[in-house]
Amino acid sequence: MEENSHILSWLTFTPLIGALVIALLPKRNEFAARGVALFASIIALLEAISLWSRFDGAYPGLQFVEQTPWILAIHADYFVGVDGLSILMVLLTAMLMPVALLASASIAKHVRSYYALMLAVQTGLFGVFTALSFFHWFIFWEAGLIPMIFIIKLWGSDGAERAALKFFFYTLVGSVALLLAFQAIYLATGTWNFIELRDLASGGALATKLAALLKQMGMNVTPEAAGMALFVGVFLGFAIKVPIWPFHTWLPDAYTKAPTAGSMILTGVLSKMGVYGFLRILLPIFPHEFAACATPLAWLAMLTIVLGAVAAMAQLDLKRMIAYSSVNHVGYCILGIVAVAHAAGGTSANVNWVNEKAAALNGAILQMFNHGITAAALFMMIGFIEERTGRRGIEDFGGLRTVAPVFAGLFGIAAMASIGLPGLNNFVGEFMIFKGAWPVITPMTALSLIGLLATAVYLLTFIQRVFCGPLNERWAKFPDLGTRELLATAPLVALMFIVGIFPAPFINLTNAAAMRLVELYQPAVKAVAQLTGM
Amino acid sequence: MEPTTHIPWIASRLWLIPLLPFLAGGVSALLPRRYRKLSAGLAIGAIGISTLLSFCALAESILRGLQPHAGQQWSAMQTHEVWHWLTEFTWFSYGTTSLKMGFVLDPLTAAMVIMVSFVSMLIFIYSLGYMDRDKNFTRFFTFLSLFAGAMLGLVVANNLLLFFACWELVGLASYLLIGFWYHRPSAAAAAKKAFLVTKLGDIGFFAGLLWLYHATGTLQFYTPDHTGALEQATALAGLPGIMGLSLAGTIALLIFCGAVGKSGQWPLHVWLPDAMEGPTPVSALIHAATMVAAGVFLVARTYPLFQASPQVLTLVAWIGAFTAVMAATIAVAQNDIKRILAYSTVSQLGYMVMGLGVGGMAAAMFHLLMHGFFKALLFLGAGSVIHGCHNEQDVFKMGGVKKHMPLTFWTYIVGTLALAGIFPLAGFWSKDEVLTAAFNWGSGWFHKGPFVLGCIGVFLTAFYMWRQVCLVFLGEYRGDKAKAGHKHVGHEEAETQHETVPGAPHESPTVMTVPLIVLAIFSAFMGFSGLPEHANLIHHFLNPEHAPHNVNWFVIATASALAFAGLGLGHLLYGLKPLAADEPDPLKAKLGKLREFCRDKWYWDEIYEATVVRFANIASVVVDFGDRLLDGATVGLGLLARGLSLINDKFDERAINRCFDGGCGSVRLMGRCFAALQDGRVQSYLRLVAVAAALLAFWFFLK
Amino acid sequence: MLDWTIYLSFLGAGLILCLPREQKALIRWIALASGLLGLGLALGAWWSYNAAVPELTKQVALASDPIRAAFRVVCDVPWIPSLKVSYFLAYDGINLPLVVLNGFICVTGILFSWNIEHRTKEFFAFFLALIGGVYGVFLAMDLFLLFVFYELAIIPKYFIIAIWGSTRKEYGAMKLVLYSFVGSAAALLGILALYVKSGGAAGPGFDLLALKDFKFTPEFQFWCFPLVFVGFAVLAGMWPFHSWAPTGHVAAPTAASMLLAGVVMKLGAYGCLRVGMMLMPIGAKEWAFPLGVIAVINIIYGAAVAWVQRDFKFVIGYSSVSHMGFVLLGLMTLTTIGLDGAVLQMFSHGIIAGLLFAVVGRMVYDRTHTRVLAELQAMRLCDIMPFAAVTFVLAGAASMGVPGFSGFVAELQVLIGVWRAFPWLAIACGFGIVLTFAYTLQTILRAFYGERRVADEAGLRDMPPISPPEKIAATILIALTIIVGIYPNCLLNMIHLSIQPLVTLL
Amino acid sequence: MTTLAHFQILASLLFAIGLFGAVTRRNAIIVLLSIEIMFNAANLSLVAFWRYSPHPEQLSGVMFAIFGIAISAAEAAVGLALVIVIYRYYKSIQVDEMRTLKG
Amino acid sequence: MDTAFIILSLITVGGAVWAVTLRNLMHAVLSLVLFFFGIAGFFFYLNADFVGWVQILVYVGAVAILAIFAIMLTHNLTAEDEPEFFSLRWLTGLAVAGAVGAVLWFAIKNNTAMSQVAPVGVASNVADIGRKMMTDWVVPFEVVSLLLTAALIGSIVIAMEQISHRK
Repeated sequence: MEENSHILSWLTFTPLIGALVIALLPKRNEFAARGVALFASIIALLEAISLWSRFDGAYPGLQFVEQTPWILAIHADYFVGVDGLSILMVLLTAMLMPVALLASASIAKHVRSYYALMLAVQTGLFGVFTALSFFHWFIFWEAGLIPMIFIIKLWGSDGAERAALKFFFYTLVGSVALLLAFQAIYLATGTWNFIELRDLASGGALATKLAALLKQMGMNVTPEAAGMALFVGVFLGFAIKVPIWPFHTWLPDAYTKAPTAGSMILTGVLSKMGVYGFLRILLPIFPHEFAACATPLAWLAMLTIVLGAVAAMAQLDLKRMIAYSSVNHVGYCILGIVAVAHAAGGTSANVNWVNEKAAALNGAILQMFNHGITAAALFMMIGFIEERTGRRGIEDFGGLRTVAPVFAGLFGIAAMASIGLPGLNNFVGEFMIFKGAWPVITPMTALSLIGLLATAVYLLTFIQRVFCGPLNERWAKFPDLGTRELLATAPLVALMFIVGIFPAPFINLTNAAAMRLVELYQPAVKAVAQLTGM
Repeated sequence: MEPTTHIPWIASRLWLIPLLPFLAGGVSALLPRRYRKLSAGLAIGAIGISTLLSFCALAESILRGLQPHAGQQWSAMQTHEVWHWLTEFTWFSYGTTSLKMGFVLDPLTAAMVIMVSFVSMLIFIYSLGYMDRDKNFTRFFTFLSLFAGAMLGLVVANNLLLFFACWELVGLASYLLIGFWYHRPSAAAAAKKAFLVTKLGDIGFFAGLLWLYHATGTLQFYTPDHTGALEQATALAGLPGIMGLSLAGTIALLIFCGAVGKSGQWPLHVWLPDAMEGPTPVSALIHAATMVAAGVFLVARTYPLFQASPQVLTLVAWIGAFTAVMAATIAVAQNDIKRILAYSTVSQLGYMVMGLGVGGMAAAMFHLLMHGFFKALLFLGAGSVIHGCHNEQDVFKMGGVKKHMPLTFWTYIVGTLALAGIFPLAGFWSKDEVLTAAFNWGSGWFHKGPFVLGCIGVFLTAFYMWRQVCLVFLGEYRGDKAKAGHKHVGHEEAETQHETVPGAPHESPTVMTVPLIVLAIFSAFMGFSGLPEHANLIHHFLNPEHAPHNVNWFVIATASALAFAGLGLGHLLYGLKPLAADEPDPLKAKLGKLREFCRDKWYWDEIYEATVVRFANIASVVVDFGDRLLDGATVGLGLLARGLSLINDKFDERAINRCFDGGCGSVRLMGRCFAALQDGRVQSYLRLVAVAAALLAFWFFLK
Repeated sequence: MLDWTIYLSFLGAGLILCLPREQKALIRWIALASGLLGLGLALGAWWSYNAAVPELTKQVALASDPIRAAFRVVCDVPWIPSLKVSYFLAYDGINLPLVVLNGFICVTGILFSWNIEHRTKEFFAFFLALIGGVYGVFLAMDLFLLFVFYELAIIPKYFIIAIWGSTRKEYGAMKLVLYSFVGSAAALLGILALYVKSGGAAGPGFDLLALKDFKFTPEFQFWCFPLVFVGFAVLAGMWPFHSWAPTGHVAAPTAASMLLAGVVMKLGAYGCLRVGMMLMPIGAKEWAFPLGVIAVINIIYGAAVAWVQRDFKFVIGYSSVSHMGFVLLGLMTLTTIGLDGAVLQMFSHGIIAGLLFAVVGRMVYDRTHTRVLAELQAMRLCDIMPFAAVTFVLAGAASMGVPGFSGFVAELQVLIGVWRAFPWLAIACGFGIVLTFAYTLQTILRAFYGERRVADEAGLRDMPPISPPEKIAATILIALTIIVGIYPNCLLNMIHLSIQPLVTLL
Repeated sequence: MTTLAHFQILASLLFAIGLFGAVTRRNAIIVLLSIEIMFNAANLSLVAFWRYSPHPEQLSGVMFAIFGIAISAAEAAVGLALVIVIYRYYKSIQVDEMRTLKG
Repeated sequence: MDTAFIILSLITVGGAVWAVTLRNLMHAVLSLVLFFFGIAGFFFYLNADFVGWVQILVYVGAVAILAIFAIMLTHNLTAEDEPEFFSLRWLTGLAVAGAVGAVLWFAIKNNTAMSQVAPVGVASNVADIGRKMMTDWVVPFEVVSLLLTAALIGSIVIAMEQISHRK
């Protein structure tokens, strides 16, 4: 690990610089815009790889920290750093963006704006995954959102405006709840700093401060109730972003109507912002509240998984189907995270419980990464289909494997990864989540297994209807993947295999930080367990 | 890779056996379609080396069994000791612990691995001929290699997770190969069905795996320090599980779900007959010899868990027995040559499962191994017939093939008799073992039930096999000699065949017949490795802790008698007077509705269609609708806010602005009143001024 | 030196009046020059004050009169000694940002008015006179003087709107003037009461800094505070006295809209703070909750009404009402952070509202001659004037309170203050924020990103391109909101310095 | 004895008469003349005050009267000129018809 | 109250009343001349000789003549539509004049200073007036002279302009 390097700042702002360069390019020069965008994203990727190579997975704390005072009046710092919770997300963001840009060749109008906005989104994402102070973090949280609205609206398919607005308002309601809650937290503690807040929370000082504030304000509310209210506010912010059932209804529309690359980034990384919020903010800052709410949350996670997958079965629009699949897959992450906080086994002296929870947490982080790759690949390939045929209906195709065997094969791999086939990436994450969650929240985990089956049902139906059967003569000239498309697909597919077969390097990155979080949780979990007699 | 000390080199390099086919598969996956020979060569080479290595493993194992041990008499047959050669490695670490994986070489592995690799190799070679003209020849070998790798990996795994991973991969390979002729909608549907139905069982398996992992803290079957998952089975038997079972029983039950799915046991057997949509070598390899037996192997592998829970074993036995008979009855009424064999496979798998359930693990494994040879033989024979008859699969359109394909005929006869359990072929010995185990299971009708069902199954097996032999090989050729191709094979199918010229059936090429011969030899003689009582090498090898059963003449006699009865009845109905073309099945007249019931597979598909599938569809539609409602509700909230905003706007317009305008209006009105005074006449002003001044002054003075 | 901002504006106005009316270019350049000079002076003062903030912080901490310690006196000469009125100009961290804001709005307003051809001379003269008056209000530290400038600023407003305005311009202008006068009458009553109660000429007189040390009785403060506060707040668009704002903004020409929403509304809020709250802290405390509730109504009501407007400019007009609600709410929290936020919001909203009105009035209306959103929607302006679209998107984002823009920091602080003072209102504000996003986004999408459904494609293409003065002005304002959004220290430090001692009064 | 009051009451009476004429008559010339009566009444009052004042040497009343006369002369000149103009314009000097001041 | 006062009073009041009531304009002006003389008489009576002469010169000599010229120029010797006696107009006029008169009478009556007798030896000579006019009252004097000039020119211009217009 290294201190005093500005690599994170550089990483964050590299895409933004690219976006500015694009904005300054002459209007007609679309090729240059594409080139600059790809170049900037690749530079960012190289920076991320350099970051990764210097990252010390065994160290549980923050690395590459930069902290300087920023806004004195509200004690806001510029504070960035990465640890095991975020490094994979940074890598994922860096990696998906060049791929998404490669998949954007069909963008024909407002080319410069498109690439500039995509890069702006990337900066927002990097910011979210590296920021450690709420103020700073929230800027990027919202900054990623606005360009996305325009990407959906301007380059999306029919009805994109409605979808974009729905997406926006859902997220916005969450953000506002989040913001309000954090203002109250700041009022109580005087800090925006996630790390300080975590330490305060685990030491119980947060509750004390909250109580003091309430007393000072003369409010007739118990600190527990106040803490719970704040928890609910923050939870809402992330639950909508993730999304957790029943806050998910913005998702199918947004993912479906967005342009291909937009869907890729939305599902690949943007939805991870919410999960990351759980990891970075909700879990550490609200240990007692989270532990107390863990059972209902586990049910919600289960419903997200099962209902997402079951709803996907009913979809006739391919993109919508994969969108629902995204709901389902992100639900696994939440299941793993809830397992960490759940009180079951809290009173047991068995050290095994800690390991179970560590497994669940590692699994959740890995699942974020994996789903980012897999879902992005699926959306991208549906995008290829749509570019070629202009259609997305499941009944519109048939027998495409005959004319596009390579495409069919790669799609099959991605679909199998999504189904959770061993040897491919999703399996590892899902296995760890289930492994960790099983003993902790057995009924929900067991019911969640239905999700695995349902996933197989709709994805195989997809393959059956689109790629198998007699060739639909209408698409007899359907071209197989071109070089550019192969170039975009290959890294994702390669990663599916790499993570699926050798997950150790990835888990090693996250394990120390995950373990620390789990241990941090033990007192809260114990307290709640004693209270509920688990 | 950390090999434990003092184990043979093959045991520490066991991973090579699955790895080679995997590599072959991986490389040929990247090859363009035109590299047909390279792909096939890679696949066959890899599986050949794997087979050699498997031989080494078997040899080492047998030698290990022969070695003297301290304080024990020199007797290979008497070592009551379970032994494993283990290697382990860490897949990844998490928390303070790590997930270890490993490979095990023990008798079970050794026996299974040689069967799998050997049969695979033969079928690979056979496929060279069978798939010769297929344009996706390269892909076929890719998938076959993938399958072989996964299957071998499953066999050598010392870890339930690794086992599960390979288990899923064989499922994938099965899916890919059933759907190999993807342009046929039926094939694509069958592939999906196979994957999903087995996946259903796998969900249970996965749950059991998770539970086992939590309960024991490891997924290794065996560990050097004897803390493996299976080695803790006794401890688990003391813990509570669900539904009144012990924890061990619960986990065993869940794991058995996986076996039910993969091994085509009732109620998840429905996929296996449909899987015959795949090319015949695939049916032979995956859906007869190896993969479907993996379920049985899984139970055998995790047998300590099952042993810890008698209730689960009982359930296993009954499911096996029921499946054996049910599938046999269905097989009786089928017309498709491959479907008959498929139901036969289901039935035989039922025997194996029954064997497991009644405590005869070694017997079940023995039957598994033997079944692997003779069922592969039968399928390949059937493939050869289909090949020879220009893709005809309906047995009523065959007949008299004996004349044209003598080699196929004779090998097929060997397979048939072996399957029927005719002395001294392999099937006789293995089925006898299973039935003996069932017979010895316990007393009372409940415990004798599986045995009785097994006996019925023996009769039915012999009957439907002989029916098939008669219909296919005897009599005259009933097919349309002038017509090439097959009615339910599309025109593209034609290119998978050698010749499309019309004409009589013909013998298959050497590359296909050699495997038939080899398999026939094995089917005929392998049974001697499992003679009853002390000569039961297999039993001693696989299950040294339990003594083999004594010879039970009652069982032998009953089974043999029933088998002969079945053959006789078959010959009576079909052999004596060969059917003419378009003549209906004699059974139709004799059994009537019952035959229809059997022909329609007991309506299982329809039942599932009406229940499970419909439920899933309805559920998905309901959930989707619920989502739309939810969406509508949120949109409604937005509209509500908008409505309130409109009200606000009206308020602004009607109340606030009107107040202002009204205020201004009243001021103006007042102004108008005063303006009336201002009539423009100077004198009026003057008057006003005067009066005002007067009043002012008056007021001033008064003050 | 800062008093020269006032003189320069009036001098500029006078000089322009002396020029022949045909010399339009010269008139514009003179106006711009005087605006720039004023801005330069304001920025110079800002620079030196900002540099002195650490030093001043120490002095303030030690001073016996910390509020006065934060001040820098520009000039202080007796004016009407018999009434104890003096010509007293001074600035601290509260009014200095507003002076700077006025400078920027002046310069950009002139740039956005570059195309005015109708009675150019009078327009710029009135404009500069108005600017001078506003400078005067912000700088005056003598109540009498403050009031004189306050009234002085009303007159040119009327003429600018009534002569150069558009929709219902006489109505709008008259409404504005009436509201202003009624408000200022109430305020004047309060001011006179303050003067009399404090002893008239024998007491501290009209000197704000001296008056603040006079302890008015609580009973007096209880009735006088709302008089003064509401009197000033009418100009800040306080509900239900807000209705002049949308009408006035809509009727006004671009530069005047910018100035109205950008600066004039701040005059009211500034008066509330400086006169109402500083002089009558007890009254402020008594009235904090009801006025806070009204401020929240402002926020939600303004946003809700803006959401359903059909006229582009009305949306922005009501948005100003909504945003000023944040200022008033921040003031009513009576906490340091809330007041910090309120003052910053004054600055921030000044910039943003200026930008929004510039886009609506100058860039869009002057070219399309329509402000009906449905008609604009059919034009899909993002293809025709991308610069305007991007500007409006950025301005809209800033207006929504997207982090990274100045509005966010300000509203964040206000809301923290609200949490401290009235937690339940904070949740209500949440709804307000959602509504703000709703109308802003809807407006952005409708005005610029609709579906092209216009038959007259050529007519669209023939629109004049965005001119350099517009681009320069828009860039200045965008840069400002981003700079303040990312580095709010540049203003917050001085605001905080001056607010802190003020809050100790409360 | 003639007291100051006599003069003042007389002046008041004359003033009232003048006022009566000014508000009653319609002819502009008569109205003007009525105003002259009021002027004279005022002058009379002023001179009377002077006569009875404690400091007659300051001559204030006289001075006022002289100035008043001067001003009323000017007024009469202008007024009558206006009357002529009005007559030309309206063909009438009826004050009732002049209503441009109406609000 | 002596005889002179009574006579003068009767002349002035009578002149005034006739002036405001007579319908014939010329008669009204002549009554006014009578009134002017009466006032002049009062001035003499009050020892303000100079003012008296001025009164005669200005009013009788200038104003009355001007009025007569005006009447003749407007060809309007009789006011045709003058209000009848006891019309509403008369009554309001009476009321207004009465009210003002009453207030003045009331004020005079309640003032004790009004009952004083005229001091002896009070007189104004022209020299004193001239001196005063050039010292203490010089500014008003100048202003009034300016005013007179302006009025002179103004009235000429007003009348001229209209004449030139008519051409």
